[in-house]
Amino acid sequence: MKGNEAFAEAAIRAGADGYFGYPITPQSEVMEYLMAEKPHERTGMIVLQAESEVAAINMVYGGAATGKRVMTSSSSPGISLKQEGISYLCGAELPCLIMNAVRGGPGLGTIQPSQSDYFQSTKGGGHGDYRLLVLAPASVQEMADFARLGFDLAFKYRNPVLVLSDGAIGQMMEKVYLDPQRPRFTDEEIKQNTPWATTGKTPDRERNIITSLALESAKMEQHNIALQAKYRQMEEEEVRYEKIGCDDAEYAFVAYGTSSRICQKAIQLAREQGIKVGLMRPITLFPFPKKIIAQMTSRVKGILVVEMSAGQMVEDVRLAVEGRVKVEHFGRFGGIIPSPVEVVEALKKQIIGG
Amino acid sequence: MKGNEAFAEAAIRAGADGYFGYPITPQSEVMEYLMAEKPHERTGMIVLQAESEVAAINMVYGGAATGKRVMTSSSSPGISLKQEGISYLCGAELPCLIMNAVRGGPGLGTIQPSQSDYFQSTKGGGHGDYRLLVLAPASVQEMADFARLGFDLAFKYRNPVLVLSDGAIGQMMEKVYLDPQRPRFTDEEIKQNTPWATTGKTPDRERNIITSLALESAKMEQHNIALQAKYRQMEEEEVRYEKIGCDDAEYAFVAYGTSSRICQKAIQLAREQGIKVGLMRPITLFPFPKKIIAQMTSRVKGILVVEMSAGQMVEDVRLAVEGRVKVEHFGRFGGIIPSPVEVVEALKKQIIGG
Amino acid sequence: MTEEIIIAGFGGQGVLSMGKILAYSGVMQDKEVSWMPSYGPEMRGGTANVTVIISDERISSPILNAYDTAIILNQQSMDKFESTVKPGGILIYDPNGITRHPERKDISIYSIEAAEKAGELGLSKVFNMIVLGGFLKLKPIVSMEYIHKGLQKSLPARHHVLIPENEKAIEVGKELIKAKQTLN
Amino acid sequence: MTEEIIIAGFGGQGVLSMGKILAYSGVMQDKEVSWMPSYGPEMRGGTANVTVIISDERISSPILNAYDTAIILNQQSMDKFESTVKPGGILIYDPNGITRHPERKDISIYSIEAAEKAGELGLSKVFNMIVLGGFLKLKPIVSMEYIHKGLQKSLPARHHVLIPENEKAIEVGKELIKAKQTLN
Amino acid sequence: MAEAIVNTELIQPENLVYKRTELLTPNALSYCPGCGHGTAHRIIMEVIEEMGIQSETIGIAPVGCSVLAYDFMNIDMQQAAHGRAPALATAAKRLNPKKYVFTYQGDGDLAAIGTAETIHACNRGENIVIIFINNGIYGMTGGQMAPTTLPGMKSSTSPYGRDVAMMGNPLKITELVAQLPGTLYVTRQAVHTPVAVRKAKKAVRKAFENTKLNKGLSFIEIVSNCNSGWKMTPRKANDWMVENMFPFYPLGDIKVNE
Amino acid sequence: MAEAIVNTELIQPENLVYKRTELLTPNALSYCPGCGHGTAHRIIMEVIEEMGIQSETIGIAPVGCSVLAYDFMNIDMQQAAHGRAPALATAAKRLNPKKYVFTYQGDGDLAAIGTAETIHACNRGENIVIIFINNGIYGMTGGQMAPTTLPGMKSSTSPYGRDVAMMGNPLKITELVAQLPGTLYVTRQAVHTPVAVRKAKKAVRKAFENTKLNKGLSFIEIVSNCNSGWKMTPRKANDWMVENMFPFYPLGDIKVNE
Amino acid sequence: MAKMKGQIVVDIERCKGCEVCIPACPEEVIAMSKQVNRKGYFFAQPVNDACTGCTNCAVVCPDGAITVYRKKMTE
Amino acid sequence: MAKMKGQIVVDIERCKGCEVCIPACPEEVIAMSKQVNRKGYFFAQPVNDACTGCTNCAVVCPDGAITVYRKKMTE
Ligand SMILES: Cc1ncc(C[n+]2csc(CCOP(=O)(O)OP(=O)(O)O)c2C)c(N)n1
Ligand SMILES: Cc1ncc(C[n+]2csc(CCOP(=O)(O)OP(=O)(O)O)c2C)c(N)n1
Ligand code: SF4
Ligand code: SF4
Ligand code: SF4
Ligand code: SF4
Ligand code: SF4
Ligand code: SF4
Ligand SMILES: [Mg+2]
Ligand SMILES: [Mg+2]
Repeated sequence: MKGNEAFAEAAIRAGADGYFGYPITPQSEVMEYLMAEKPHERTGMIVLQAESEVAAINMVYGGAATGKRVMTSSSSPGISLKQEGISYLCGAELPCLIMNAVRGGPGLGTIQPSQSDYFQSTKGGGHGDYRLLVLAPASVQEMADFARLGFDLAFKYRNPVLVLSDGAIGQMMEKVYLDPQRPRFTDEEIKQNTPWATTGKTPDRERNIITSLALESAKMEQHNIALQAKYRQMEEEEVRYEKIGCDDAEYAFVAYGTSSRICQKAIQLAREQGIKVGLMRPITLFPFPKKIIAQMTSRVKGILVVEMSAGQMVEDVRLAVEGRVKVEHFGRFGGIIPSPVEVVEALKKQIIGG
Repeated sequence: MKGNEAFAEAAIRAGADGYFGYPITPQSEVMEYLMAEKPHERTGMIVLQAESEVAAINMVYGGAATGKRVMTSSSSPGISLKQEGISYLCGAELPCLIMNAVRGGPGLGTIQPSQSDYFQSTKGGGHGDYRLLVLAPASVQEMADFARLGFDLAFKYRNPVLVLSDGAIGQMMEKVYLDPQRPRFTDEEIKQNTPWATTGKTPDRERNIITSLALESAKMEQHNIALQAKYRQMEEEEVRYEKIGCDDAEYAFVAYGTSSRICQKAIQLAREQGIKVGLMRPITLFPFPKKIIAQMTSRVKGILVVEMSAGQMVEDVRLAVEGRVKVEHFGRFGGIIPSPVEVVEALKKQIIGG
Repeated sequence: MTEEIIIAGFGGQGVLSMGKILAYSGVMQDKEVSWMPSYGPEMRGGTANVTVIISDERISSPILNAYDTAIILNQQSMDKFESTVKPGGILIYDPNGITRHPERKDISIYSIEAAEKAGELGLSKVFNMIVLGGFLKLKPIVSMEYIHKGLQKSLPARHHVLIPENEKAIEVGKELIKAKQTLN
Repeated sequence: MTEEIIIAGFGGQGVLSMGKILAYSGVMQDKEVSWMPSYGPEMRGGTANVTVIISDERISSPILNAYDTAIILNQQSMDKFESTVKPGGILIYDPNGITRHPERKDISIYSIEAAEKAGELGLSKVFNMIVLGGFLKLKPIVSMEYIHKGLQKSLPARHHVLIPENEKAIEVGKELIKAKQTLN
Repeated sequence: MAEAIVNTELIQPENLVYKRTELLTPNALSYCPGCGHGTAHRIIMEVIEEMGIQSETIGIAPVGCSVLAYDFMNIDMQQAAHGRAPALATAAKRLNPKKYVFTYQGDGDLAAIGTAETIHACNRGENIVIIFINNGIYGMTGGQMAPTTLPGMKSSTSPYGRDVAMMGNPLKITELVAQLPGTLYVTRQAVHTPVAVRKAKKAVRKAFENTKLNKGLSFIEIVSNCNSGWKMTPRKANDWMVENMFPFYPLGDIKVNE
Repeated sequence: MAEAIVNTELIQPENLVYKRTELLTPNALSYCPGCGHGTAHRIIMEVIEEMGIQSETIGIAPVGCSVLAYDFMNIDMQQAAHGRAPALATAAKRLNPKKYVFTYQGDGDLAAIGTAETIHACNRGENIVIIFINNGIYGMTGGQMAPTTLPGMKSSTSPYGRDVAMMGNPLKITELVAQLPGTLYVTRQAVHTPVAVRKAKKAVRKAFENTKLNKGLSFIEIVSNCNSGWKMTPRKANDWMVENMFPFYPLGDIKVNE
Repeated sequence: MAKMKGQIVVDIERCKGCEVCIPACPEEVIAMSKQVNRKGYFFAQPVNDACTGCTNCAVVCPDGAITVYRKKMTE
Repeated sequence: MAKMKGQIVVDIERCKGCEVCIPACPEEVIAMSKQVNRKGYFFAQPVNDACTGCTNCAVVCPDGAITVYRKKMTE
């Protein structure tokens, strides 16, 4: 199963209620898979091809506002178009799942895989002080797992969750274990779990309002303080990462998604050459595992951040490291995936030799 | 003259060829001023109210592609909608002027002034590895000055320039000196200065193509490398900042735009209390004056970053300081402007006492 | 010289334009000025206030916590701004619509029954100029010559015929203002 | 056991599906697999290639610099991938359309005239399976039983009638493959 | 002007013939005096009350003067991004097929930035109600030109009047959506006189009945005033509307399918 | 099938009656065999050549199979974001009023994501030419359903055929823009037969003449095949188009103002 | 013959003095007050007893400020 | 009577073998080759001398692969 298809299938099985999307390479398989699966017959899930990405993200808003599990997916230019909608979703505190199969930018760029939307994803591509909870899958299995986990975290925090994938993971096939079907929310469950949802004002409660507007600054500030508290809670509770070969490591790669897979192979190659290097793979990009990375600086002599970008996550690594050890960035970009050999060479040149 | 009006008038005088915008508070005065001024009669400048922000930014693209001096302005939600277009402009290397009168977000938020679009502006709200050259005015005078400077830098680098203003600066009136009218580019000048522009393929040259597409990753990477080199050149040549009272300072504020004005008053208040504090005001947010801030750490004991946000520029300050002195953030947000007294209190509590 | 003023009242009372005329007059007299409205989200109704600073030096913050003079035209603004007048400063208010009068002892307090007078004289449109007159009586920081220029600058050309009426209102205001409490 | 394979040729030659069947077969045999296409920007035409890894262990990088086996079906791919075969590895190619034959001495080289044979036998549609057969002859990493299951899994149900034809093609390929140079 | 004359005898519960619906919250409307938004709100809420569907209704209002509709309409409501209400409504309705979903949009919202969402929701024939308040101007943001601003009409971005050659023609989007097979009922109404209000209310009722019967999309334009934006007193604004807006935007049903 | 038969005597410069225009670059077109995009490109370039306006023309092609139009059309060209070509064209033309500006857009581009830009450029009556290639599908991205996909037609996102109840009706955007006062000339053409090509070329010529005479906006739909997306041979695709697309999208002029 | 007698009650604080109800009344019952309400608006009030309770004024009032009572009077 | 004699020249490498030109030819002049070109396409070729130089084939060829020559023949 391709990563994109695994994501789609897992979403159905996670009890998704609705998917709203617009075609764009390299993730059109998500909607294509869903349409072919007739989830409307399988589970009652709605799948709709919207007239644009802007419409799609606002459909997500309208659906999420009724307490449903809704999702969309796109690739870089389409995700840029969704930035206003994403900011609204965060402002109105609506749970939803968004997948970005990142391709090389800027502009129309190339459809080849890239990691150059890290800043957009983690610091807020839209306006205002908001954060997405960002999950970075590195395998087809994680594409599937993070569909379900994404929904669950989205509802836990009433916040959009972004699965930051790329063309490589989306197009790749690997063995994947899929969770069994989970039922969609019942109307009763929605009333229970999401009492804020606009499901129709019944006599037993006040009307529900979904909005991100606060005319008075004082209220808006209070709202922002509450949002910030939520993001701090995520930083406490949701940091996820994987460490590979770090126990005896003198050097470390920090890489996520596709790059982290390359780094795994690079570790093998480097160790064959007697270089003790490990890998720290952030799984959540926000919240970023900054404490773990800070701790690593007591052991490793240098860190190479490998990204398919001109250097974005490296800033978060540097913020965590605060100058205690050398942190360098190695990147290929514009749709090029670095090879394991290149990565080892970069480690030698930029960190060990440098 | 209001800041927004000064910006509009200065743009006419800087020889702007076209303005394309869509109303949104707190910057609708820009278009209103332009429409009232009939620049079409004054200089031949075109002013068009577009059907949306998305259309407006793409009009800017179409106009800039013909070598003209074109501009748009909006406020936070509208700027979010423009992110795809901005990424395209950067990818296609088109010069243009964009003004964001930031308001409190996320979502619809509030129309009150804010500085919570710093990340979006400086790290790229759209997709891909690109940078805007970001100018942060702190006075009505600078609103005027940066219209002209913005155009000039945009053409120097073939890159969009963002003027990151806010409602306060836009609505405020101050004395302002306006440069005299500069003529618009002639067709001849356009051929000369912007030989890449799509002005009609004449027999003496190959056809000109404006695009951000590169189907092959290798070409896309080359394009990205060239873009990165341009951004490095900006970092060499365009860093702008202002230092106030830093010579004898034991502490420093770092603040831009409206916050920097508050900090100026706070310096007076603090010095009345015997606290030697100075202000470092970044004028260019990208390129960020990181070297200057790094140098300051040899003298000051602590830095308070004052922003009307939950803490965004503070990351760039920390990246510059690399843990050498204490860096803290003080912010009010959601449309609230901190008062000078609050800022002094924060300095005492978070930096001096802390 | 630096004079830091807050003018606050209802949206319709001409608060912003009063500030604007003052600011323009300052510019005409070659001073540094700053005019900073706190613009509300609603187009109409609600309260409005504007900070005007007129100075011989470059102005630092256009937004302040404390003012030399507060000009207050409704109760909400009284509640909000009475406490922000610097000790020794001035508070001017129109008692019309005020239910709780100012109580501070460390500032000078003046009242100006401008609304009433404006009604009497058929000068409702320039109510705000009456208030401005009262202020200028106490703080003649800009001369009438420059006020005239300021009016010319801030009023659209088609309203220039109204300048004499505005000036008359200012004179009325100068007469009308009454000390409630002064500090010497 | 880990087998790292690149399959490369024209878009229309069934390169991706050959890899897919191999990968699915691996999954059926309970191996770890990875199938990673280098998808081109153009829908049709152009070259296509896919990296297939079949292993007993968890697979690290799905993208590689060097391969145990390269299966090459056009000249462009020969130019690009000949050098990426690991020393001691295998290169299989269909000489049809190849103008410059492989030159390396440190690898085993096999040719398989699949295009020609496919034309002869009217098996053009399963040309790629002939090539796969050749590979499986040399590297029987998955058994025919699991290839059958892999075909079932990767072909849409309406094409299941074609499975025997596919299997036949694989058998043809096993016969057809010829060593050009082997390392012992 | 005399003093108020009140016959207190008549003021008895049994004589009550008209009072403000309970489905409007007690909050004072934030609209300018005389603004049609208030009347439009009221008739919608009256219909919902009369149909007894408060607990089944989801309202969606985007940015515009009516952004605060949720402060006034006592039903569950979503605030939408500028122009996107039909997208929200599409999802809300499809995911909750038994609910009544309506949007309440201004002319800037529906016919400028939201053009694509409007056209496509109508074209898909979503089973929703779209209420479109056409006041020929961007009320909320201070009176800028709207797609529906009349030729020659002044606004803050057409200070010398809408110049059709430069700024384009007013867009009759209602006529456009009536062309689409997805729309069932398309009508243009007003709320400036008692007769108009009663007709408009009937149209709203019909629209919600269409939802009930699963018939499809109803689109109700209400030509309204924006006395602040037009810089007129409310009564003058209504007169001006009758004289200038109605000839260009004639009232009445445009499409009535069954 | 016999061998080629060539009368070399005839092959003389003086006998030349048709050759590929020089305004197409020598690059091989990236389109699938038999795709109408190539023919559409050619007739546009022939018109520009015949009118002698190469140095006065700016072409704009957004994303879609024709995103690489700039590789083939030997004129100055801008590549636009998906759906936004009319916005680019508006600015390019207004800022360069003496130039000829045209857009070349697919149905997904023009009638889905670009709906608002299309409607509003048409409504403003920009003095430009819009060429609209309607192949009923998203060709470039692999054959997804387009706004113009026919009822029952299969695509990768309507694998069981377009279900109008779920996915909405095909959108006849050309008929819609013809309603707008801003459009001058609106026509629907095809390029599958010699007769059709010659007619289509006349329409293109007329459109560019309209620009020349400052008359206003011309909108030319070309109903075309996407044999790859439709999963047919090119000849079958053309037959299918005649049988299925033309009844729904009838060829001919829709609006001809003067 | 039965005659309708009506009476309106204006919610003074809700009234914004827009005067839209005045031309709506066929019986010329409504005029504006001389005083203002707490928000500073002149407000509508019934100034004679000609009201028939037709509800016209109430249905056009944007602010829903008018309540109408009506009784059939037998002469 | 004057008769038109025509001759087409197909740019073999440009031809993609779409066959669209075949039904366009009123004289049934064109058929596909048995060989493929460098891109693997069968290509169009004139297979008789019935061509009248009407240019039909050329105007429908999406790839502009056909050049047409024509001469008036006097019988
Ligand atoms: C993306 C975006 N652009 C612009 C705005 C500013 N804005 C708010 S409402 C509005 C238009 C209001 O006009 P209309 O829809 O006609 O409603 P009205 O106020 O006239 O009832 C605009 C432009 C916004 N909030 N968001
Ligand atoms: C913002 C954005 N969304 C989606 C895409 C992906 N995309 C590229 S072209 C296209 C549609 C192509 O269809 P059409 O316009 O009909 O042109 P065709 O290829 O059929 O000629 C899409 C969805 C994109 N490039 N940008
Ligand atoms: S601005 Fe216009 S639309 Fe808005 S409330 Fe006032 S009158 Fe109504
Ligand atoms: S995919 Fe369709 S539209 Fe695109 S080139 Fe091929 S046939 Fe033409
Ligand atoms: S109810 Fe009828 S008669 Fe009575 S005041 Fe109102 S409009 Fe006039
Ligand atoms: S219509 Fe309503 S708000 Fe207006 S004056 Fe009459 S009662 Fe007052
Ligand atoms: S020119 Fe006419 S007759 Fe000759 S081959 Fe072409 S179509 Fe046939
Ligand atoms: S139409 Fe052109 S490309 Fe197609 S077969 Fe004929 S010559 Fe070749
Ligand atoms: Mg409006
Ligand atoms: Mg298409």
